[in-house]
Amino acid sequence: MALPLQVQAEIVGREPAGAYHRLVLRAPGIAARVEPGHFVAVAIGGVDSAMLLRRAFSIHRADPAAETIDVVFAEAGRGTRELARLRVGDSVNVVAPLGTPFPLPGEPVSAVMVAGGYGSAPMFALAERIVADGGSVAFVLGAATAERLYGVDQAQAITEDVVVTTDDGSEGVRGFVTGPLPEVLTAVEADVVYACGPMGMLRAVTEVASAHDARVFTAVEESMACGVGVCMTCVLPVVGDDGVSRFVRSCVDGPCFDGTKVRWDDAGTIPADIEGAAAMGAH
Amino acid sequence: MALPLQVQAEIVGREPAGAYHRLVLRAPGIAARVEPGHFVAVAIGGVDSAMLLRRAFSIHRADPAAETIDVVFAEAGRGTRELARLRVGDSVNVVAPLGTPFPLPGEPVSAVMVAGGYGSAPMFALAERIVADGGSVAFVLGAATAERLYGVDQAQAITEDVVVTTDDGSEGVRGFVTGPLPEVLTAVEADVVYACGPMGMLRAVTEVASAHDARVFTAVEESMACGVGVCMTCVLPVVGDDGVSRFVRSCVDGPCFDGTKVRWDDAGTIPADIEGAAAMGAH
Amino acid sequence: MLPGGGIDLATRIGSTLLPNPVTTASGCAGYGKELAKFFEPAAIGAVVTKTIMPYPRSGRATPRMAETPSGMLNSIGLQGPGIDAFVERDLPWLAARGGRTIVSIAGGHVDDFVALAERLKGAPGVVGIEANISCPNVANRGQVFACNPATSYDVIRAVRDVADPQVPVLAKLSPDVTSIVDIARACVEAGADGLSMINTLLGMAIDPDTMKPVLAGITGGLSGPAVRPVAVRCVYQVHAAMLDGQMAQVPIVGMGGIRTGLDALEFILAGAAAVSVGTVIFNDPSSPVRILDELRAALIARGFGSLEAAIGYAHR
Amino acid sequence: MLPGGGIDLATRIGSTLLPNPVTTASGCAGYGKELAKFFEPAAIGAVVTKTIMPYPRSGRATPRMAETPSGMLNSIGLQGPGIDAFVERDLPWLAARGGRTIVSIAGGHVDDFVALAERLKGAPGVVGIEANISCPNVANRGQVFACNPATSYDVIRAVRDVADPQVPVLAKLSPDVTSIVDIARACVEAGADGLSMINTLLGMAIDPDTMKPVLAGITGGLSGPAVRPVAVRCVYQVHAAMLDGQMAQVPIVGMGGIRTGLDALEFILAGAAAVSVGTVIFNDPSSPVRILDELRAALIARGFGSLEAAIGYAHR
Ligand SMILES: Cc1cc2nc3c(=O)[nH]c(=O)nc-3n(C[C@H](O)[C@H](O)[C@H](O)COP(=O)(O)OP(=O)(O)OC[C@H]3O[C@@H](n4cnc5c(N)ncnc54)[C@H](O)[C@@H]3O)c2cc1C
Ligand SMILES: Cc1cc2nc3c(=O)[nH]c(=O)nc-3n(C[C@H](O)[C@H](O)[C@H](O)COP(=O)(O)OP(=O)(O)OC[C@H]3O[C@@H](n4cnc5c(N)ncnc54)[C@H](O)[C@@H]3O)c2cc1C
Ligand SMILES: Cc1cc2nc3c(=O)[nH]c(=O)nc-3n(C[C@H](O)[C@H](O)[C@H](O)COP(=O)(O)O)c2cc1C
Ligand SMILES: Cc1cc2nc3c(=O)[nH]c(=O)nc-3n(C[C@H](O)[C@H](O)[C@H](O)COP(=O)(O)O)c2cc1C
Ligand code: FES
Ligand code: FES
Repeated sequence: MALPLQVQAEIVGREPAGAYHRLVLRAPGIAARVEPGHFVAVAIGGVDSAMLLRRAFSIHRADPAAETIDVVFAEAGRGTRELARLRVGDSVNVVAPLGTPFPLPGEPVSAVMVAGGYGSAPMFALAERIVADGGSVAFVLGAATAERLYGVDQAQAITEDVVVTTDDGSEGVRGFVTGPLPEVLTAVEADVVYACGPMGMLRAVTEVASAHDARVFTAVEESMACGVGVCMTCVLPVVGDDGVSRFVRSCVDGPCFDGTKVRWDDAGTIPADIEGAAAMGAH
Repeated sequence: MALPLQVQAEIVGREPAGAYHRLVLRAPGIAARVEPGHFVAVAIGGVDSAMLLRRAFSIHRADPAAETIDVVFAEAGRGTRELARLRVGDSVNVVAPLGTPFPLPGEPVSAVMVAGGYGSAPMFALAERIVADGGSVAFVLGAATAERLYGVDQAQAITEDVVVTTDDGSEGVRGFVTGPLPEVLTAVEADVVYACGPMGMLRAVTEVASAHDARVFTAVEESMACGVGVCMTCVLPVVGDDGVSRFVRSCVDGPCFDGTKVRWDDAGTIPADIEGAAAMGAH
Repeated sequence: MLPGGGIDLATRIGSTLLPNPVTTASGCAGYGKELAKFFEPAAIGAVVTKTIMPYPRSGRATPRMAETPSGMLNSIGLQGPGIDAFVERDLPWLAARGGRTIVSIAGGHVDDFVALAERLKGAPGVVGIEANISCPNVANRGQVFACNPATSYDVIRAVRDVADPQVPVLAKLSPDVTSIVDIARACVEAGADGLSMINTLLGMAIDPDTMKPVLAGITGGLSGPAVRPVAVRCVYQVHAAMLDGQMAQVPIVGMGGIRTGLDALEFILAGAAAVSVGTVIFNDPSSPVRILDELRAALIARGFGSLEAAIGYAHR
Repeated sequence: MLPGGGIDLATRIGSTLLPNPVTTASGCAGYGKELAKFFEPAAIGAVVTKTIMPYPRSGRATPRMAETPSGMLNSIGLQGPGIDAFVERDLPWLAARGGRTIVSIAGGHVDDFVALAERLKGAPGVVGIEANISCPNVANRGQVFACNPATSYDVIRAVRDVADPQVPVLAKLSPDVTSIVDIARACVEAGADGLSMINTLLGMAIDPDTMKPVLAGITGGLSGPAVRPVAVRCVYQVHAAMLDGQMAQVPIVGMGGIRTGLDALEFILAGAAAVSVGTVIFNDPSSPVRILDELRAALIARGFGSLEAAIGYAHR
């Protein structure tokens, strides 16, 4: 795992991106360490801020030459509302790179990138790496509405195989990404699927990919208090290599997990067979 | 008392002023209500701010035509640090005008304006009113250092009688305002003294003015939680017209008080003869 | 504000029906007059007055307050004019303005509470009495009444016995106890028509410059959004105990850091039938009516047909 | 950081001498390893580990946290690998890195605490045991041990009896009690070499969208700067009781919302001999060393010749 740095980052770029905001941050030392799937934890305000917890965002792009990283984010609540107010020249405290990134195939593969909304953010850099390694990629990008899609143009710059879905049909195929996905997997003879988006989508994509005998890696989005592995708020039930299920931290052991190891249906419960469940009975 | 308004004010001007900041706020409806000695209560941040309490500032100038008021403030702590970060175009929530302003003589008088540091802020508008009413004014402006003086130029534009003191002698007479004050009072045959500054200064000015048989009005600076008279945090022991001493609210009954009625030495204690002191014994 | 209102916000505390559930918290709205510059007292459910005692009280020395992260400390020491001046001067003003008044009372002895409740009989505009039992009990080495089920019971029983039967009596509880359910139960058994919670948490701050306590009173009461999670928990626990049959069900007036209509909703979902806005008034003097408007809109947006339908919804 | 340090920051807890007073709060620093990416564990006074129990524990279901104004709620439910894995895997890592470890332990029965203290005998790098008595007592309908002087006494006495005599035992107290002085006294009488306070306050939040409690565990622990005034008050009260002769004088480890060196100083002036940084680590993972530097500078600026001279200064 790459050693994270904590730095004061200057905002050097800011632009709207459909329903989202894109922020470019000059964060010395960080970009060179970033792999696709890493995230950055951004502090909201300074020492007098009422919002203590950092917000996590996938790193969209990292440019080691310019010492910049960028993120694409939705105004979802109080913290992101504050971030959306920042202007070029302001600075924010960031910790990055964090988390376990997507595993790179290391050999030429046929990969399908599936993403919902801003979930596509880490996918373009990943796709470029796969192509650079001699592989090929296809994209299935979905969102609720056309303006909630992100990066269709970036996908199209990488490959011709880009399928778009929207829940309301305002762009591309009406429906979920899992609609066209089986056909795409078959068409490109996919070896591996990379997915990022809401939990329900990741679960469904994992099923479809498994049915097609493709490997599947999913980037999850769990509420995180610390982002660095010390608080245990971000856990998911995951099956270990030893077959034992444990609550593992999505901030350090994830956010990128083998989708087939995550017990999607059991998230938010204490499965009876999870390690240490027995000890919970007492109190 | 003027009815206060609560409005979202836009910052239309911002400039450094020696050791202070001057902010010009467009606050519709407020300027026309302002009398010299009124203050404005400024909220720090919005609904997610960790700083709940408004900060009080004397209104320096009010321009009904432009619908602006302005304040001069020192970066003294967390809240004023935030205020100092605001830029033109930002907005802040303000409540004003608040408090009991300085009583205007209503007839031509010889007045001496005594102020420490930014305490001079309300004095220029007051002096102009006195001069407009046919009276005359002199100023004694003091501060710790030259850069902590405020508005010497504004005073000089109103009158030739401007005496400046600094604790370190970096400008004007070395020492406190009370050094030259007796001489000034005698020279201008003062009828009334208006003073604004730290508690110790107000106390001393009250003594000097009383010794010269001049009336004296002081604007105090007490910690205020609400600024509108509901919380009882801002009280001072003041002798009433009936001779009974009470803890009165400096936000509504002040900040401008007859200096001879304030029991300066007893601030921060419970004088035995204050109304209701007896009931405190029990618990 | 939504056209026509569109939802029944009335809420009942004993024999009093308030037109809506938003009140001001004791000590944060004076006796109503000052805030009338910002909104009509009659527009909100009720004004809960600053706690009044039998005699005039100077209150504590200054400094009486300190700002803290998302909150504040106060140690006012119940400054006030005493019940006589209050009944003659302040109450009539509010009543004339159409305001409904819940009078907060306190004393160092049970007898003080009794005398105060007596004196309020027939006073104009009084729709409730809130017994602030989070004040020191002289007979018990100054331990506050609300720290002990028995002393809480004694005060509430005595007040309920002597007060006008048409006027509901509320017990104002302190969160600084091992089990707030035990205190709540004692108060309900003593005849409380409702429970107000929470009062402030005991806290303090030390000035890093003087290196002494900031407040002249050394300790003070912590309030504001910082304490909201504690307040919501108290309301939820007591409402749960009522649903469990551990005590009779009476309305709860919830408070502690309410800043927005959604904060007020949180208390109502937890089990409060009404809410009080306290410290946030200092930040936003017109907040009680803003919060009422926001709460109304939030209830409508969630499909509730009435306030009542939302009370305690989080327990379902 | 000031040249040469220039001040003696050492602080003593029982037979342990820590080089400086800044520690990590239990549950906010894991077992030390993760934070080593941000600072050297040996640079601070000690690492207080996440509370460890006899057996592996899954912890509660998610969601386990909610952000609140200037604070947060957590309901982790003491997830952990159990004492064996901890002693074999985690402790040696910290010891090898030169870190001093205070091991936080908890159980549902007094026997659990005893077994844990036994197991820690001779374990590497352990400079203290913190008994987290703010956890539910199975024998007493799940009421937490720290809510009751007698059950607090029982745990601390049993741990003190069995633990390595060279290793100080700290009692970690809950603020959710009517009188923290009573609990503190019971712990000191039971042989506690120090007191850690405070643990989190019981709180909760309700999601305005789902209209249900945010936390899967319904209630959770409130921490962060929001609770600092309560924490400072607890430390001040207990230190005052020690000065009054109401109990023997033992060192206090103060915590609750420490964000800066001046916050740490506030606890020390109130009577703490050491401090723990908890929730703020989530905001600023390198904060323990920053706070240490700021505290050192603040002590020097105020003319203190040593940390010791500042302990309890606000009482003078
Ligand atoms: C690994 C990871 C990568 C992410 N990448 C992106 C991204 O590239 N673009 C983007 O727009 N969003 C991303 N998110 C989600 C983003 O973190 C949340 O939208 C954001 O935290 C919401 O904060 P808020 O203050 O606006 O909401 P609030 O509701 O005020 O947040 C309150 C608390 O809940 C947490 N929270 C709320 N919503 C979420 C959520 N969906 N996921 C996790 N925590 C949440 C917040 O972090 C905060 O601690 C990512 C989340 C994770 C965990
Ligand atoms: C009627 C009145 C008029 C004032 N006029 C001016 C002015 O024209 N220019 C100016 O620079 N300052 C003025 N002050 C002082 C100004 O309010 C304080 O400097 C400011 O509140 C400090 O806030 P802070 O957040 O920077 O300090 P912090 O230390 O973070 O403040 C913490 C709390 O203490 C209160 N507080 C701290 N210092 C003071 C103080 N000196 N007086 C009152 N409350 C204080 C704050 O309001 C806040 O509630 C005035 C104060 C009053 C009461
Ligand atoms: C300045 C101040 C004065 C208060 N005075 C009283 C009082 O006289 N009687 C009382 O019962 N509660 C008093 N309270 C407590 C409030 O009524 C309320 O219970 C508490 O502050 C929590 O609500 P809040 O966070 O909305 O302020 C006071 C609170 C503050 C901040
Ligand atoms: C996520 C989280 C987990 C915690 N886990 C424990 C724990 O396992 N044992 C314990 O004694 N205290 C635990 N605490 C309480 C802290 O150690 C500390 O007492 C409390 O949070 C107050 O300090 P703070 O405000 O600096 O966080 C935990 C706190 C948090 C926020
Ligand atoms: S967010 Fe703290 S352990 Fe993952
Ligand atoms: S500041 Fe609240 S009464 Fe004066």
